Amino acid sequence: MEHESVPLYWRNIPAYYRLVAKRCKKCGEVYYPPVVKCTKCGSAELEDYQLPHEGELVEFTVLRSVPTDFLKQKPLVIGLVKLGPVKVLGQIVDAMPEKLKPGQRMEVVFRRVVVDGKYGLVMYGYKFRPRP
Amino acid sequence: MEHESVPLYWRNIPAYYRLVAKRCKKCGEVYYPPVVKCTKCGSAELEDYQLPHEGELVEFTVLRSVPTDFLKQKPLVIGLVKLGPVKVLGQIVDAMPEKLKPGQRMEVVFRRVVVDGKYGLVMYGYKFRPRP
Amino acid sequence: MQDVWINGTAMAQTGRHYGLNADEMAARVLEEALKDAGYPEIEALFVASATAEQADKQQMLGAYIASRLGLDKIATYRVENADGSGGAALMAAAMAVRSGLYNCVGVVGVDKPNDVLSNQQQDIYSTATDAVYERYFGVTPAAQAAIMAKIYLAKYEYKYEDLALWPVLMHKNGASNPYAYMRKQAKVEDVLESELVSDPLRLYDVGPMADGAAAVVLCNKKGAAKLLGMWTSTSAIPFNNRPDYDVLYSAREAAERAYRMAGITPRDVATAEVHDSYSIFGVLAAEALGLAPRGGLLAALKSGADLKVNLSGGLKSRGNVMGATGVYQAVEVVWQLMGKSPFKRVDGSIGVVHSMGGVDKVSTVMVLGL
Amino acid sequence: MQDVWINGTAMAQTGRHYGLNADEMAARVLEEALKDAGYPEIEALFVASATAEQADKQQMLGAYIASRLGLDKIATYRVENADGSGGAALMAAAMAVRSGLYNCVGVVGVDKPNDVLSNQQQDIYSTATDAVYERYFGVTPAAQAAIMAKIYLAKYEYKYEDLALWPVLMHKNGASNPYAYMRKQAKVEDVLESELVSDPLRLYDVGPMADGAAAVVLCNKKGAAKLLGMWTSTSAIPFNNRPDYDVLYSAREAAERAYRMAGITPRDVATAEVHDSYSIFGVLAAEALGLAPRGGLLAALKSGADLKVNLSGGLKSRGNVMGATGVYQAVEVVWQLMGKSPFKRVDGSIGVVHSMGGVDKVSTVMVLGL
Ligand SMILES: [Zn+2]
Ligand SMILES: [Zn+2]
Repeated sequence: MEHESVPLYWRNIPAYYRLVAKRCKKCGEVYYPPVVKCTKCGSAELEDYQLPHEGELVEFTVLRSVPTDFLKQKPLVIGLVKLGPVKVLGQIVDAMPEKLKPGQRMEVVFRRVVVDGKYGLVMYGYKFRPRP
Repeated sequence: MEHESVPLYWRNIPAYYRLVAKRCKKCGEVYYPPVVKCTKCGSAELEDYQLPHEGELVEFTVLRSVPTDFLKQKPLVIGLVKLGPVKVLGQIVDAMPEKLKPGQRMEVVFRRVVVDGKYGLVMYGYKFRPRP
Repeated sequence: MQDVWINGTAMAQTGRHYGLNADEMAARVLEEALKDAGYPEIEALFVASATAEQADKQQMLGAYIASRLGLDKIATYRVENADGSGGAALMAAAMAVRSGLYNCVGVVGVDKPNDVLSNQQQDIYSTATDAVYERYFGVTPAAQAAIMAKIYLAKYEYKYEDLALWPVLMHKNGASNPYAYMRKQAKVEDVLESELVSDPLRLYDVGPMADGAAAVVLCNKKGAAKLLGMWTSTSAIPFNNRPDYDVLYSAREAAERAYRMAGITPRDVATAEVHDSYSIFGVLAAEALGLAPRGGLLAALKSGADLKVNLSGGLKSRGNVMGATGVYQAVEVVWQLMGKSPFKRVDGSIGVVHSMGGVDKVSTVMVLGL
Repeated sequence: MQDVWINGTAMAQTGRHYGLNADEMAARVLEEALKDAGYPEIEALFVASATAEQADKQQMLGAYIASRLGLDKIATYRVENADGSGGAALMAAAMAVRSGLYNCVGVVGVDKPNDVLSNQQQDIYSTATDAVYERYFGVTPAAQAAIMAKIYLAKYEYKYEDLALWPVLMHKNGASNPYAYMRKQAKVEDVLESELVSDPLRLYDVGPMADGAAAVVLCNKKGAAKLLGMWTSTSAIPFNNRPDYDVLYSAREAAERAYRMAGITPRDVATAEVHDSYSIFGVLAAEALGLAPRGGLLAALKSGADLKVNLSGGLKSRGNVMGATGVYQAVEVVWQLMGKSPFKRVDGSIGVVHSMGGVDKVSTVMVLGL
């Protein structure tokens, strides 16, 4: 797969680099991915909300059949991590899968996600690792 | 655009290399692109039909804004050529566009159409040129 | 059989929206249309998009738009007929309401062609042509439009300068549409001096691709405008074997059927928005809709006739918002009929939308009335 | 409101069809379904395809299928909800007939995933996930299915060996379906020894992608089977924020609504075809359809219950024909109800189809009766 869209990457950098979610100013509900309107109370007043960088592993899997861009990184450990009010799905790094277990403490790190073969664009984003 | 599908190219080689159309065995109607069923008489009995390799230019244009795979060949001369019972749309080569005119005699030649950048696959097909 | 009404409308300014994901852009506009309709409960969402899959690598876009608005449990469907997706989605949505299954549904058209480079836009646009017999050889819709333009101009003995009147009119119309992409007037000389894209067509003959999103809410209860007639028709004839190149078969058939359903004639049409992805298609579409006799539209323009066609500026000036185009057209026609600011009220109560996918492959025509 | 009947059905053997273009493959099967229906005049064609754009670089596929059969002037619409496109197209088509606009319409599902390499298939399949928040990071439907499987197995205290009973049943069912891709029986050991795809899921838990095309003709006049109920529902909850991972919300809601419309309960269901792109989804879908209590399907399998689910072999054995899947399922259910050779007649007159796009994003459930 070509990651052809530079604008698509660029506009999502706040989420990818800083894990910025949205919080409803009225009822406090937090959304990640962000919403256009609070789905709980209907308010359109949403503010940026910085997700915590530490949390707890909910569940994970070791993915061995990966898309083209990830062939060199195979296998990928994909984990669901609870970060404050929401859960986030992403890659787990610096971990031996056989030692991971639900409930353990995790932290957010920033890493290279993919290198676009055609334009040489290096794209970054959050990943998770076990807290030392 | 990646010409990713090798099977798609491969299965259309009879058309691309030999300009094979379909003819209804019952009413004689010729189809290019081929049909699954004669749209004139409804018969499903269709046979391969070799289009003639000489014909007449109906109309043409010089296309200057081209898809990615054709950037190096820009501009493309795209022409509509009457070949026996049907017309065929394709590239015109070996011609000065300012000297082309509707009604002139054309002939079919076989040329490289596109080189797939990713797999280095060279794909061929018919093109047209003015008959000397 | 239920009547279908347009209860809410909204559109975003067309252009370059580098800061918004496609689902967010669509969700914002849909939210506006829902607000305009008084927040009825919608039970389904029909999404028109021509580039979501190829430019944004997103399938099933409706589900993600629903997520951004928390529209849980509703039905979502993406409808794709290339740049005619908007008309197709409107048709599918209108039939859904007529079927009695849903009381209210949303239709949102969204495309972000500027998420990719301009050559990649050509790549994607070319996927509307036959992948095996046309696109493979480098054929694009522009090349096909150019050949049709050459044949049309020769057959009816027009000069290219006559065709140039179309983009001039479009720029004039679009100059007063704040939602349009190209909001400046143009002169015939500007057109003649613009670069050749595929002769005889020049840059001014081509609707520039623009990001955009537009939405309508269709219900079985009275709203701003009523859907009086609608039809979709495909021309199954391959481009290379068309008997005629100076007519849009799909548009002509769809218009005839939609007019018959609405019980109107072309004389009743107070405003029409047609799919002029290339100026020649604007001319041929207007003729197919009966707004001028065959071969006669450029003569009408030359004689200074006051044509109420593409008051929005059309694809040339409003922008070619790809699959969103048909939904924009529906919103524009409703606003023109209502005289909703910033649009001036047209002199009449019936408007027509023509949405087309590819080069005369599939057209949808809708007749809207106050 | 018109009743909707299935007047004609056809399907192609699934597998690798390297010799046929997608439009040709679809046209051949559609022609068979039209023949089966006695060649009624169809006024519209709804095309379900998930890979036409990305694998074959073809938009507006319906127009090209119409060309291959000379179906000039009909309406064509492509409907895309990723691998749930089949159900979505059937819904849109059924609503079109119910609307009274058309008397008869065709629905054809076609996909040729084998037109691209297996890694590219993963690329395309991943476009059903959220492009920005999931696919970007390498997340695939398989990874999400795996996480759901882990949670389900842990919550209901099953072992992986219990889940392995699903693919064993699918291979048993598919062995007698000549249209299936994988027509051999499998033992639990085969499943346990197959390679890990995304733990706990192994190769046998994954429906292999196959080329395929299937078609039905829907009319407002009596035919082989009647559409008794239908509903489409989207789960707007992002995967990462699901309250529960052991339920398919979209399937549960669609089933409840479709059953209510048909006036049936799960007990009335003589046969069901569900979207088991991964074995865990087969389990969860069967539970969502009420064929077993929540968390109880594997217990039923273990106790040797005679479940009439995926008698075709499901996506595991018939193959994952992507957007064509829902149309295959409809044909299979009709043939099972009729006892049309080579399918054995089931003991009852009501069957259910569950078509799903992505990981519990959009489900369509249809209830069919003789
Ligand atoms: Zn709130
Ligand atoms: Zn014949």
